[in-house]
Amino acid sequence: MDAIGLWIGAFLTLGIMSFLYKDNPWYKLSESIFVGVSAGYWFITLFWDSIYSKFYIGVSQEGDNYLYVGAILGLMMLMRLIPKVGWISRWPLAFIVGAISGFYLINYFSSNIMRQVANTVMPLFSTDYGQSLFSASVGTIIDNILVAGGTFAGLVYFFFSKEHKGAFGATAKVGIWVIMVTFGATFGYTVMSRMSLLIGRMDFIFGDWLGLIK
Amino acid sequence: MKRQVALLITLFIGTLLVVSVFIPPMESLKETFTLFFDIIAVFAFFLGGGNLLRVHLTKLSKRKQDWVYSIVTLVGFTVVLVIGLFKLGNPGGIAASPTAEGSLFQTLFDNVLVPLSSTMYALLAFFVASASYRAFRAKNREATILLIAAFIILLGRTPFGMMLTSWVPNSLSILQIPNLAIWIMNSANLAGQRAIMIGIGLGVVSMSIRIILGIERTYLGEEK
Amino acid sequence: MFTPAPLLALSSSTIGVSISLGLVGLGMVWMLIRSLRARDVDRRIVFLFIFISVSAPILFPITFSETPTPVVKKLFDKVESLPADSKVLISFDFDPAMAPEVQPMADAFTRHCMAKNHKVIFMSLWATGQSLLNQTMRAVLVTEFPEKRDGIDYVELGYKAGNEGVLNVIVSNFRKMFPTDVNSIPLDSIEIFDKIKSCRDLDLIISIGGGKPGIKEWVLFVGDPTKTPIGAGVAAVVAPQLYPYYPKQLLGLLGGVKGAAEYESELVRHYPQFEEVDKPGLRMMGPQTFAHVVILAFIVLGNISFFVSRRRASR
Amino acid sequence: MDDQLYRQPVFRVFQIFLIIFTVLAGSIFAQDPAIGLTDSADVFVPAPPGAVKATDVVYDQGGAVDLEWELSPDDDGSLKVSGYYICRREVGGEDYRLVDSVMAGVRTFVDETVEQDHTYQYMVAVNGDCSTAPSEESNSITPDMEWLNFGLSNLFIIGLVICGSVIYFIAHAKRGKKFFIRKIAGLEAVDEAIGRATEMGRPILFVPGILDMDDVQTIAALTILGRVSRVVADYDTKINVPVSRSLVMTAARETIKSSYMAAGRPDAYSDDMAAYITDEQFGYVAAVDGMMVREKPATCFLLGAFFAESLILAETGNSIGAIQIAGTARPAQLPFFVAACDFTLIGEELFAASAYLSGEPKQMGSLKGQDVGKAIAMVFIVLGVITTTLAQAWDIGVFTWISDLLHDLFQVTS
Repeated sequence: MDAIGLWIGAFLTLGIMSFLYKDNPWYKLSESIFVGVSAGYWFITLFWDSIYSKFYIGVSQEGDNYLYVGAILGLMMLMRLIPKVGWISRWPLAFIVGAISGFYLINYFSSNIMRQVANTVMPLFSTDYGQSLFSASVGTIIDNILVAGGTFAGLVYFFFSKEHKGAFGATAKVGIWVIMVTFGATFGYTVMSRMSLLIGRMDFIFGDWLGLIK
Repeated sequence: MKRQVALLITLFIGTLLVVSVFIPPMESLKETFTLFFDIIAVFAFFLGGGNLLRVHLTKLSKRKQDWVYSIVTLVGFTVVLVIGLFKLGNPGGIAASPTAEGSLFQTLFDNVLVPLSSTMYALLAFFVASASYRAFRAKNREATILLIAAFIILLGRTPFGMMLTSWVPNSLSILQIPNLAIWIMNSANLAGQRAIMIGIGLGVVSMSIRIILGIERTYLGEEK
Repeated sequence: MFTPAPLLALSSSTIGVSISLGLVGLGMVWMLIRSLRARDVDRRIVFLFIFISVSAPILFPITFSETPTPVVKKLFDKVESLPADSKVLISFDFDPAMAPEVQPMADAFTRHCMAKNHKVIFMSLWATGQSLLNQTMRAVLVTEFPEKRDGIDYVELGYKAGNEGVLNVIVSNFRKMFPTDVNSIPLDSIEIFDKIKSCRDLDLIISIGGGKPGIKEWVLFVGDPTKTPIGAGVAAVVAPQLYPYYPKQLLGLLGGVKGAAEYESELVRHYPQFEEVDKPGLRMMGPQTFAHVVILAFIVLGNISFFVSRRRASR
Repeated sequence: MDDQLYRQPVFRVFQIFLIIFTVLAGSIFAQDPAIGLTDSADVFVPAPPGAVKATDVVYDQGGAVDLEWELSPDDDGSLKVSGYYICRREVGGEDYRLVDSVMAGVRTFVDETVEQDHTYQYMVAVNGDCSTAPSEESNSITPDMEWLNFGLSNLFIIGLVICGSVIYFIAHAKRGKKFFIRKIAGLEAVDEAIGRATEMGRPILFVPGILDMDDVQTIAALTILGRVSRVVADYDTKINVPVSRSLVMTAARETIKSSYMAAGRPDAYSDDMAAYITDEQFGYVAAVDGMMVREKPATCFLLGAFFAESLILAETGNSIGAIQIAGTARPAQLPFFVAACDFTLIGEELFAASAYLSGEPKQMGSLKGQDVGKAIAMVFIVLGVITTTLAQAWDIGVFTWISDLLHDLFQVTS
């Protein structure tokens, strides 16, 4: 069984890789297998997990009857299949969008705005809030100034309602530079993880499959 | 009218969730909605999966280009569904979790999906290379900054970064490329990250408000 | 950071490497000439280079030694300093695609916790994390620590759907989300959970992942409200965006293979018994380095051809 | 030095042994009070811990009590105290029952097993049960539920200010006030990009990210899809929206359909425009990649939540020479879009896009509003940094006061 699995794995791996050269039947085959199997896999996982474990068990054993509301909304969704009452599927949609908007409004507010501002409000000459003056090394002090200034400039860049001209424009320019450094850094940092994935596959091909690595 | 109801639902639920944060008795509301969402999502799959079948069956019946591959997709899809729903070849039988060790379902995952998805992911390594060859060119000041930052970080991730600058005295160790790389990650990178994060926060807040107030309603249909 | 000294601690036959590197080198020269003529090369050639520079060091291994960066050291020291029997939760929030990069971390964490006799709770927020969790269990726990008993030294809660939802619940009550462990043994009859009601009762949470839900969610929904220390092992790609959380909201961070390699070498330094076990992190650093050099070369070449062509244009 | 000793494996073993012993001892004598009472000389009984203070955990559903006590004098790390055993009783009810225990050296505990509106008393004992060296009884406490979480009042206030400003400017715009909004390159290019596809007679590819409707970025992507498909409908171009979630498919169809109706061409709409592929991230990517190289779209929109696939899609799109307009709020993926696409909407711009494209004054107003929010944040940052620094330099009351105020203002407790 394992041997077969191994060969299937190798076949599919090379199939996907072949796309790098150009689109071809081998890739198309792997692709269609991928789509079909994965779609099924996800449905099954979701089904057992949400409908069975959460809904069925919840209703039948824990007696969480409120879960029926979810089911009803789900059924409303299916109403699309009947053209006459299809419009009703908008209600669960409205429900979801509303819920998510409300949820994220607060969530992003506290995590992305409040907390980040709080983290930026730092004494420039100390390692942390409440630390004694000049507890920080020169390097840290420079960092503090850079971070505070950079954050400020970055925010200026995002201003929509003001023309980027004059001093304001200059700050905005600095802002986009800071952001570009961020991007460059992220990119450079990422290369490593991308490579490791390829290495993982090569390990599989050379090691597990061809057995070239002892 | 139908649409008014929808907008009211959005308004009501949205406000409710915002308020609930400040009212301890309503704390569990979030969980409830998460549960609801998961359930709805599964129902919705009948539409999605149904559409998948429809698309490929029509392709098949109309003998459109590449119809052969549609067969593969259809077979794969149905086979997995059957195996998963009736838990065929699952040592634990119908009671066990579908992903139980040694179940046919799990084997399928390990031997088909794992290689496929990890290979697809691995393609990135190649694309990263082609992108850095093609796109990392000092076309303008922004591009140059991006390029330099990336270059330093990359160098810092290799032993050569250290070798190239090992002559730098330790008093100036910050100029040694690996330290420089870490420094960039912690200072400029941090600033950029924060600016972006705060910006995103405001973007989300403002969009959510637009949606809750029903000003943004494209997703609900704009019949006039 | 690297120490140049043991840089060329070559393990096995260097010939293969040197040949393939020779190839890459020659290719580079050829590309350089093209670039000087301002002629870009087809992306497939770029692909080929990457392929060679990665597979060569795999076939003929080379390893470098690592010294941990502070952000890694901090997490290691935390695990090291916790008293025995501390309760550590390790969450496998990743999928096979991410596995080559982060699974080594998972294994390292597991080894470390087991060596320190911590009580470990395994779970996953990703449907696909379950089988990878089983892998670590099989490869590390069962084989290397046969004496450790399920339910007493460790427990496997497995996967629960619901993303942040799961966290929203377990932050106040495990049993509500996980009435039983993965083998459907009720939590109340599992020794480890005698003293655990919610995430508040944990001494350390380690989330391994790189997507959503992942570290960010753990920090926002669990770490911040409960003040439980959170450590993370992530794909290098997400590490930068987690820096804003370090060190205040995030105790420590392993970024990519390098992070894994650093943790592994630190682990071996403290626990020589792990000298022999496979250390994929360290093993992968060889190909990593070569690939990086090649990419650096590409950036340079790309710019050469760009400037040459621009000069041509201006003429 | 002590640290060194502490690390000795021998010491470890000894220590573990000692813990096991004490716990065993404790439990044995618990079972058999006779022995426990008679010769306690054999078993060292540590001094009891000091007074226990019980306080209700505020801003909860009334399900928790905070406990705090003074350590037993014998708890000096010498392991004479193996741990503290929290005991609870309902006033006027049963006698003390063991609730939970904590390690030695711990002086606080949160009891989350209490019920609202019952009155409890606590005491803390050591080594195994409620009878070994118990502390004095605590004050009686009745956990109750608060109706408002004042712990978040700062969140509430700032939230009110910023959301308020957004709403204010929306209302302001309703009354016909026009606001200047700077050009956003990526969005200026939308019409042109669609036009290009029309001329070339090639389709348009719109990828709304890979997350489900429970992510704001997906919703943002759909709002943009609304605007885009409106233009597409006018130009009468072909648009493909492959999605990786069923719900998103439904929503996308709803969106496109309505745009076509708004454009007065419902006949031209077909459900095939938005098709579900698979939930699996890379399965979806594989399919979309295939689509790209086979159908050769002239324009690709990559908007929404993207993960690793961002670059795979962007590079493939680039290799077929498509104009690419990308955008996401995931900082980790932005660099790849910036590198490989023609235009990139960075974070906030993604959420602003649909408002910008709509051109409706109300929507523009909201943008103005969020700018005000930004201004507020910036003012706080500057003010905060300055005052905190000064407060540290010279301890001048007013600075300290302001900096502390700001600090508390932005600290989010839960």
